[in-house]
Amino acid sequence: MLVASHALGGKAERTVSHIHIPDGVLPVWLWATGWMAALALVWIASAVAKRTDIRRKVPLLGVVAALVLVSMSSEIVPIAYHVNLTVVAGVLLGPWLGIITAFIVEVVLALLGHGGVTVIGLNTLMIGGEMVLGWALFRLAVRALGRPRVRWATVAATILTLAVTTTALVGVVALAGGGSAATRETGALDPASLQFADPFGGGVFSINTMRGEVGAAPVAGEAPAPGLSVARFAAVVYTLGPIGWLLEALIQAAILGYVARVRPGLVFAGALAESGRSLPSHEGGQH
Amino acid sequence: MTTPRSYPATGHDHAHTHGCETVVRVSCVKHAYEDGTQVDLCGLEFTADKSSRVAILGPNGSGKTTLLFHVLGLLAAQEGEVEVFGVDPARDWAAIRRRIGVVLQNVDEQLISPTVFDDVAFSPRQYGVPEAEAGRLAREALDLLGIAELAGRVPHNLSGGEKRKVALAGALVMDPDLLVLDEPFEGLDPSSRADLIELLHRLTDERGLTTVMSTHDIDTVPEFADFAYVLQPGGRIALKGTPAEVFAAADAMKASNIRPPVLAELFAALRAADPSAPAPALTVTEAADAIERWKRGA
Amino acid sequence: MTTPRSYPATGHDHAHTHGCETVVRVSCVKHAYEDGTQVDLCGLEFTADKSSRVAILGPNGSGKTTLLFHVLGLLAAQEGEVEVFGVDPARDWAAIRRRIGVVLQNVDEQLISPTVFDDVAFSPRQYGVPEAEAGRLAREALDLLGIAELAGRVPHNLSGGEKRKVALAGALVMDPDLLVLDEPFEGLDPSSRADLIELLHRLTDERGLTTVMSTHDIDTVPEFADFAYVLQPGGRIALKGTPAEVFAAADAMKASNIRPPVLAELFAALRAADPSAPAPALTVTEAADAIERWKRGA
Amino acid sequence: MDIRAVDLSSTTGRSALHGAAPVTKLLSFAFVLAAVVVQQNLLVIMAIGMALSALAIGSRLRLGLVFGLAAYPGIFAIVFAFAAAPDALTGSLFVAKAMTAALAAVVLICTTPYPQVFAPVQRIVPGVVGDAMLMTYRSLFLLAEKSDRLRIAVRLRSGLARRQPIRAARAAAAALGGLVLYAFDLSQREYDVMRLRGYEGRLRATLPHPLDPRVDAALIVAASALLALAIVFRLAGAGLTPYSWLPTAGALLALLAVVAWRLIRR
Ligand SMILES: Nc1ncnc2c1ncn2[C@@H]1O[C@H](COP(=O)(O)OP(=O)(O)OP(=O)(O)O)[C@@H](O)[C@H]1O
Ligand SMILES: Nc1ncnc2c1ncn2[C@@H]1O[C@H](COP(=O)(O)OP(=O)(O)OP(=O)(O)O)[C@@H](O)[C@H]1O
Ligand SMILES: [Mg+2]
Ligand SMILES: [Mg+2]
Repeated sequence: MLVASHALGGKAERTVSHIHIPDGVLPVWLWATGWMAALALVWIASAVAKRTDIRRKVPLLGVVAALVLVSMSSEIVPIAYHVNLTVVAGVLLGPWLGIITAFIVEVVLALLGHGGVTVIGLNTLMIGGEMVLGWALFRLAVRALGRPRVRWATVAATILTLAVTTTALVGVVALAGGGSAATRETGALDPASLQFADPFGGGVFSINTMRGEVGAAPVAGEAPAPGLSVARFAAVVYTLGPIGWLLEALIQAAILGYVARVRPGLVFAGALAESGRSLPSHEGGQH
Repeated sequence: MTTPRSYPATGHDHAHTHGCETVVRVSCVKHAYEDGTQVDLCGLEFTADKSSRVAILGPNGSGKTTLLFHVLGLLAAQEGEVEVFGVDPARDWAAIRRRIGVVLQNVDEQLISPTVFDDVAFSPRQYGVPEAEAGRLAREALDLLGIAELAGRVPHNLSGGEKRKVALAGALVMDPDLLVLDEPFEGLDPSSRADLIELLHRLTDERGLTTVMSTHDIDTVPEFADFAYVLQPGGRIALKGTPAEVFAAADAMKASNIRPPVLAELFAALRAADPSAPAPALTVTEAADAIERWKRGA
Repeated sequence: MTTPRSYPATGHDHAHTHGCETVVRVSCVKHAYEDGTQVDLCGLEFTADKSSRVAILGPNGSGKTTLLFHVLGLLAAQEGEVEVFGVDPARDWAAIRRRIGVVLQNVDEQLISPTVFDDVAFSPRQYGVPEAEAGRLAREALDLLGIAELAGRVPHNLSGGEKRKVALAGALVMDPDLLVLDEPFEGLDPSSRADLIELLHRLTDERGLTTVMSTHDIDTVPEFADFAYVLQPGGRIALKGTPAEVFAAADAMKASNIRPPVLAELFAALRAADPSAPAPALTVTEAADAIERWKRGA
Repeated sequence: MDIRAVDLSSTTGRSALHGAAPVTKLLSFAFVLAAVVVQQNLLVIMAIGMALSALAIGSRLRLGLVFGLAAYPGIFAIVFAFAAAPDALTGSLFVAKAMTAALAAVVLICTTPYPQVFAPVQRIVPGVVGDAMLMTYRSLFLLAEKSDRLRIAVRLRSGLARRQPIRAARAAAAALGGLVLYAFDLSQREYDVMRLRGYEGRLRATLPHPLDPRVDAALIVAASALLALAIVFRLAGAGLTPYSWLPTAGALLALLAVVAWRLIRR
């Protein structure tokens, strides 16, 4: 089945890192909960964001959301690999703005048909979680390793982040109670053939997990590949995932390393902390 | 399409007819950028009187944009003083912002709203002008620039010249008293340049608009400006005067790495060869007249 | 600092002394952009001979950049033919890429490395030149442009003019045979313009470099170019010839919305008033000479 | 990038659907989506899909774009169906549901400019989020262009280094680093501009008036009819199954009629 996905996946090069679950397949309670949790978080985040000068935040949010979208959907250099800038975005934005950005990104993707509208909530939690975690772990790692080792800090933070969010994904799959499928790309790894494909030639792959439908007949014998159980899915992800995480980590490390060299403040203090501009303090209530 | 090279740009006159209320004043402002680059806008004091058109000239990196950013309150004076309409723009921008229209260097990045109409209506809406009135203002500004038909378009599908006009409409929508332009001619073809100059002349005449602009396009300065300031590398304001006065100061111009306009050079060459040659004229028609007269006179 | 306005830019000569090997040829290429905009680069054939300096003129949106993109193989000819060094650049870019240096319109987007030195050394490193050699090449290119002291700086913090010089160094580092420049003078101050022109002249003379550039800066064309092509709106290549020939064709220039250089206008005005006025000269020294002679002759 | 093609389609299209009020289209989209989520009958889903296709064809959308985007989740659905579906029928249902829902979204976004889709949404989300959504639109195009140009620069300055993945990856990282920096600088400049122009919170996108209110009414009626149909079939369960070919046949006829109309009036 994964071979099939690959064969069909001429377009899969441009896929994005989030749950590809068609609308109307996940149990309603699950996606509805996801929506509510995401909306609640976005509301809290925007309330927090509003406490300080939002004029600086609105363009930054818009630009970073656009940055994530553009990097997801275009190859910068012809290596048939697109990056997923969640950790970079998290480092730039910090946790609260990260969540808002994740929400905007998911809404735009859903409108383009790239993800289901119903799973916007879950996807926001997933991507937002990656940003928040990436941000926190990066800060910790920088403190532990020192500023000169930004790249190492990024690698460590990215790998850990992806490990945790993958676990969360396994959790979602388990929660969905077998009635669902979740496909998630982790990089350049084909768990079916257990082959590490050439990331510069082929494309990006999906790791899929399937189980029989609740209340439906068991998986038919003629299915080309047997359904994976949550346990098997987890086993595959945890043994092979790290290679994909590493690749992702290296790219994000290169990017943050570059930015840290050119604009250290941006990486170490976050985009909002750096300011070469005068910030007129008392303005706004002028009417 | 009409070439306003023959437009009477006779310096002082204009400013005098409108009185000499000073709109912008920058006195010896110093700015150190984070990376240590120091820009000292000292030397002469920079002023712009009401209804005058002031051009800022200077080599790359001399601090023209830095000066304009101080006028706009985007940078706060670390030393020295900035006064625009009598207040410090970095501190009290809100008090004067309605009176100032701005078009910075990269117009693409200044169109922030999703459609042309929304972009032009941006400022009135932010200032709390009622929607109907804001719409009227936006349509008026679009008409002023002759781009009413662009209203519904999205900015990224426009050509460079169209984008510039939309940005100008957005800057003029609140009928400002002061217009600040950073290199407005960049990337425009000569006939669009001429159109833009004509428009600015019209606005000055009709509305008493004060314009401050930075430019590298020396040849348009005599056509456009009443006054010119010349910065030297490092920011020193070395020279001020009408375009004719400024371009006559060959030495100071050289210190600022500025080559005078072609006609100024031509007259300098003529004078070098023959001291009886006429005084420099900076527009084509004036120059042709002067040469004709000189020839006949001889 | 020296103003090369008096540089002999006497068209044909140059091309002839180097033989007439054609480096670039674009024959009636048509391109339809996704949104339906049609650019038909037909009319005359565009060619650039070895060691010639060719300028492409035309109003905004006439297709100058489109033409250059075809030369660089960034757009594939949907109709018509493009040949650079005898091959189709869209198909065989790899075969000719080392022979071509490019600086596109917005230099900001061409500086891809974290320091100036790394950026200039980018191409040699990508081509697998050993590190020591790549470093030497980069230093040479920096010296050539007189910006050795910028080597350690971060490109993003430079001024516009400095960025352009860095981009040029990056384009010249592999010692190309063909240099393609899209509006290289935009945002440069006049003296940097003059320096750049001088540098290009030197490279042409010393290394036999062929240069193709698009520009809006009409006044530099006579100084710089051996040949000029004029595009009309829609892309038609309407005019070719030496700058003097091209600027003499007033009607065609008008159709392309191009205002002739100041000196051409001055001579036109002189002739209108007095038919005995001399033939147009396009550089300041020539013009001064011509006027002097005319006056004495009269 | 597809986003540009989609934007072009929505901002330059001139069909009746393009002219309908954004709110109407959003509501209709919600109804159709609900119908797809609710429905378990393959034939009914196919009817909805065909109705949407008829709409796309009738509105002269670029079919390659629309169906390409809509097929995209279909790929994942096929994978899902292969593994999880107990039988071919259920498998097809998954695929049909995914593609129909995506088709609805794509038809919406290809006929409604992004700012207009977000303008109504903006009115119900917190200010920061709504404004950021509108800012994302402009930034998307600025960054997409920037990323294109960076790619061009890398190509011109090093060629396509497919055979040297390490070097290519290094260049890619540098280009992306440059993109991140540019993005940040862009946000700073946008901030400056917004400050200069008096930003006080709340960007606004004008909602156009519907060209023809009858189109809006028809849209809403049709979408609610689809939803009602879906609910009825779901509630009635097996009882109505023998008749489920009816909506499909109806939609097919409509589709054929639209195709014929398009062929005649090119
Ligand atoms: N954000 C910045 N950080 C560091 N240095 C800066 C910054 N902006 C400008 N500079 C430096 O300050 C000096 C003045 O720059 P400014 O942009 O004001 O020059 P300019 O006269 O506008 O030049 P140009 O004609 O190239 O636009 C230059 O040396 C420039 O390198
Ligand atoms: N990517 C694009 N998509 C659609 N149309 C385009 C694109 N690039 C250019 N065009 C259009 O093609 C025509 C020629 O554009 P081009 O950029 O070649 O003009 P130009 O002569 O370089 O203009 P300028 O002097 O403003 O740089 C213009 O009408 C322009 O709007
Ligand atoms: Mg500047
Ligand atoms: Mg161009």
